[in-house]
Amino acid sequence: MSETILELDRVTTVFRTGWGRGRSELVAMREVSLDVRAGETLGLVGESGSGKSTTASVALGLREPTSGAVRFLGEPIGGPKQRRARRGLIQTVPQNPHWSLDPRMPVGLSVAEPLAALDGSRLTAHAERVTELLRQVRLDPALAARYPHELSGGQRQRIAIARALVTNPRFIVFDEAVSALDVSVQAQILNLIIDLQARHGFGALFISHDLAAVRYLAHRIAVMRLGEIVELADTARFYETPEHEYSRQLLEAL
Amino acid sequence: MTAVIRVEGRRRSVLRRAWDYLASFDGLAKTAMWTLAVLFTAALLGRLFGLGGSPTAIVGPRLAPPSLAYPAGTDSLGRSLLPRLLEGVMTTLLLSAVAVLLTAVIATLCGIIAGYRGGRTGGLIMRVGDILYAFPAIVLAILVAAVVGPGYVAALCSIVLVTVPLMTRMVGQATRLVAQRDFITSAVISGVSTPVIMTRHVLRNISGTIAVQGTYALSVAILVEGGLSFLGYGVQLPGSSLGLLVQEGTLYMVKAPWLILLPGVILVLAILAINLIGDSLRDRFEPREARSLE
Amino acid sequence: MSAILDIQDVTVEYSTGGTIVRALDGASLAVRAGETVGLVGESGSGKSTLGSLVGRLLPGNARYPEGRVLVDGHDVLQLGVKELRGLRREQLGFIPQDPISALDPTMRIGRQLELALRGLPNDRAALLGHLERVRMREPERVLRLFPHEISGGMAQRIVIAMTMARSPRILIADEPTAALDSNVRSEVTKLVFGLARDAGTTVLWLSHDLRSVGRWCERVAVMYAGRVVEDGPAEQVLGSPTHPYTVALAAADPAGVQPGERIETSSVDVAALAASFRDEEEVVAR
Amino acid sequence: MRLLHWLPGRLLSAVVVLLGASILIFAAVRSLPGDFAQIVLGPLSNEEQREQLRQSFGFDRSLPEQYLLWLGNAARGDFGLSLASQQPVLDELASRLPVTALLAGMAMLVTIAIGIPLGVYAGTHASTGRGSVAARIVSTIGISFPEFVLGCLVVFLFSRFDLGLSVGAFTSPTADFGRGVVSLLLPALVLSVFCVAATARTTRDAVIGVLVEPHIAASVARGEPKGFIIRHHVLRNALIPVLTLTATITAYLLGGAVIVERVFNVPGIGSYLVLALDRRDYTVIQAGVLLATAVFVIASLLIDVLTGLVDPRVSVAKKGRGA
Repeated sequence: MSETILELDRVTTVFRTGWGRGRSELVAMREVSLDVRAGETLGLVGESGSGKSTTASVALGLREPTSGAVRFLGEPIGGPKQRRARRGLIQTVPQNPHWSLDPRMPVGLSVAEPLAALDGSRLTAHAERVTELLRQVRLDPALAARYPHELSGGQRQRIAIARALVTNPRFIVFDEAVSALDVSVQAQILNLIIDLQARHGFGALFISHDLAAVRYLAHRIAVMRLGEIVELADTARFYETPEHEYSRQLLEAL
Repeated sequence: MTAVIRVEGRRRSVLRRAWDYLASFDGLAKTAMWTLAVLFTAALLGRLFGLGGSPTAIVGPRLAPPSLAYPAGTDSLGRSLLPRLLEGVMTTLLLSAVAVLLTAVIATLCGIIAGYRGGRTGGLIMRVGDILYAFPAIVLAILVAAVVGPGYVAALCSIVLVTVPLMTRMVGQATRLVAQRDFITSAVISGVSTPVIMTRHVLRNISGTIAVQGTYALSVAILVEGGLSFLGYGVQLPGSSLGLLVQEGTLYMVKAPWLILLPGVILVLAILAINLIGDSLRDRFEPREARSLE
Repeated sequence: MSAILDIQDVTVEYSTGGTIVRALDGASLAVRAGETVGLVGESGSGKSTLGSLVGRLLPGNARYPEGRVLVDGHDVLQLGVKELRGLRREQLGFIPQDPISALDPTMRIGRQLELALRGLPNDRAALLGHLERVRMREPERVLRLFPHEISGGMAQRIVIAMTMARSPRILIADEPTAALDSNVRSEVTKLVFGLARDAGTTVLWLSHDLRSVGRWCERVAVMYAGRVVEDGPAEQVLGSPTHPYTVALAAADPAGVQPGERIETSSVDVAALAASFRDEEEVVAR
Repeated sequence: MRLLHWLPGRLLSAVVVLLGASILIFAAVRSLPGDFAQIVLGPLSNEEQREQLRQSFGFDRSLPEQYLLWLGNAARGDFGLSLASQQPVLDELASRLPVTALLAGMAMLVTIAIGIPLGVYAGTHASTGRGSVAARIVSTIGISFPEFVLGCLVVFLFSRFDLGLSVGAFTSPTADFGRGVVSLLLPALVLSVFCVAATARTTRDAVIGVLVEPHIAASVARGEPKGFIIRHHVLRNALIPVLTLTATITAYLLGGAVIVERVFNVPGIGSYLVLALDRRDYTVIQAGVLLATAVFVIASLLIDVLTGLVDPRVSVAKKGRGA
């Protein structure tokens, strides 16, 4: 069995807002446990408000959980200091193709940015590697000089994937990464992710409200509802015999 | 359209690109820019080559109406008004520009820190801004002038204190919008350091807001300088500024109306021009479509 | 039987800052009274433009160089302001994609419903009746709430109540469930089609999802690059599509793929071609 | 009331702002150059007399002590005696307050009565009419006219030509309200020009912003007539940013009053404040400036409450600001 990349161990996250009588608490994650192994994609499905976005920021080390442990490669994931130390090992492909890239920067430089952050080099020092990555995501390397608004939504999302891959990370979070795309473009991006994972062996957390996309590329599926994981199973098993009532509902809605 | 300009621009000189950029503004804004350019050039010529004569020399009869010899008439001491006007334009524009430059630097720094970092420092910055904002502009200005002592420094400090709170607030808001964007989160996850994120991503994406708010701050600056000098707390004699000239003009309003009309009109024109440029910049950076209800 | 909605060879262009973008390029569609038609297309295909065109609801920079749109025999593009308003009020109904933003954020639900029902009985009992028709839970309480206090599903029911109150002849629904959670989607869809059937309303259902449309509509029309490229009974369009774009679209849907199977993206070349040339906003410029 | 659940927090931040402003005012006034005792008693006084005066005003204590003393007294409405006139500051201010209040009130009335309709017209006709362009140019000219220039022009015109109203002849509104209003008509109009223009611009932008919102499109799609949509859906929504502006306008009116009162020789708080600064009348400056900031803080508090009633989405977190 391959190495465990990321592990969430009974993670609970509570949001507190307001004060005095107006104070309210919202449990965004309740005792969530999951793990992602090398070369594997864990799909996380849930409706809006189910807590999957919070799970994403916890898994990325952006938010500290109220209780429970988050381990990356066996070590506690820690705060901002540790984030600087393990930079390049975790990346993300965000949801909205409009805002996944800095609109004021040629996309080639956006792809180079994580590399430059590794050793403090200039953004322009990585042209060769950028060309290589653009080829890998099946884009014309000449597009590196373009700005995001000169590209289509699908192209922008490919650039975001190239950017996430440029440091050879061990773990990538895809946060609704294909949800805003048209079906025809979405299929290509899904296939691209599958191919790149086979080649690079990163572990992936693929978060989406779209069960069809998740079950197409995930090896295992976790279903989240009201902050809890109600079912976590191999994709094949999930198809055949969904155990939880809510999972069955989701499958029927397809 | 911007893309087209940029692609062509790569092969052209900086001057040429700047010219192209200015040429892309609408007619109203272009007229405004020309107005400012003419005012500034005339003032510069006055300063460098003594256009219109010396601002302090007594050259003729007192309160003479505009004529060939004295294109803008003479004042109560028999000084020609034209060179004093030119000096006033220079003082007002330069003083306001320097003050707004200071404001822009302070407000951008504070706004980005408050908007991006938030937390206690950000809260403190915003609170101090709120406190300054609670003072009516001209009251704050004369209070500062009284403490510092009337003069250029007082005018400069007042303008900065009056314009900083609002601009900080606007920069802070713009920063908060940018900070929520996915590309910032991606940069954080990639381990890009906070100062780099602030300059590389945040600053670039709020540059439009800074340009627009800076322009509006410039028009406020001229208003404040004028008001302050008018009340006697700004630029002092024998110096000259547009506000001071208007104030002088009030004394001889009936006998020599040109003394108040000329500086007054120039002051209004300058502020109007700057506001028009601000509007045009805003339309460019924050485009809005208009709808009808049919 | 003649068509209640007859779109004939329409071209729509938007002019923005000197450039002209063509959103519809000779689109034609005829719908008979009582039919349920699913209009399928991806972003930039022109389906939303076509939907809004039925009520001439396009932005002010839209031009109509060619074609006609007939609603019950009236040429929509030639109507005066008053007649057009009457047509929208009495004959047409629109359900937008994002229901919460379709409600006035500063006004309680009850009051907006009351305003929307202007000219019809709009006392409290009538309002409650309309909410019960869309199977709203706790209608009394909902009337007192503001739009930001209710869920997307509830908001969409309110919009549906407003729209169906006048029993429109034609209902244009633009991806009305896209912004909703999947467990509410089928309920809301069922509700719309149920109310439409009861009122004898013709439905034009806009969607990007070929399969879900096939489940609810008798007829499916597929749009691509500003035209209707395929049009026929649902089972025929889904079962044996003829246009290469429809074929590609059907193949690209991951929900239709068996476990372990790979989507053949080589067959999606048509869409890929389109995707590389256009953007959501830039549509099909030429 | 659930609508205003953020009010306690908002009140607290208003108090914080007011306290901060009071510290600032105190510090500023204490660092004014010149020895106040000498100013009051004249250059011929001896050191003993000056010391006595300092003691009688409590100036011999430490600064924080003085501040707390001043603040405590101010909270009870005791602002001390004017150094120049030896009269209670409160009385001096109170006798001038009605004039400035009437002036600002009249200007505010004009602002609302002209600025908002102008802005609504410009906004609803923004996509078509030429009138909108005209309204836009007029309002830009309006915000570009400093009131001291405009005021001087008005004084010039009305003193040179007989235009029905006289400038300079002031009647106190407490003595004769009607004539007081008439005598303040010109100053109020001059004061309102900037505010009318600023309100018109903000209203126009707000209306344009509301018109592109989907709920307006939904109203249009339901076939509702133009006037109906404007009355029921546009105005209410567009009012929100305009209300926020009103707080700024209040501050502007207070500041502008300083200049306008000076230009028109109106004996209000503004001209009194300038006089006090000239005379280094510490107690009056402190009280006057504190009064001005307090008016602004209270006004913006009221306006936030109003906004909260119009816009149910408002929360302190969302607005994220104090004053």
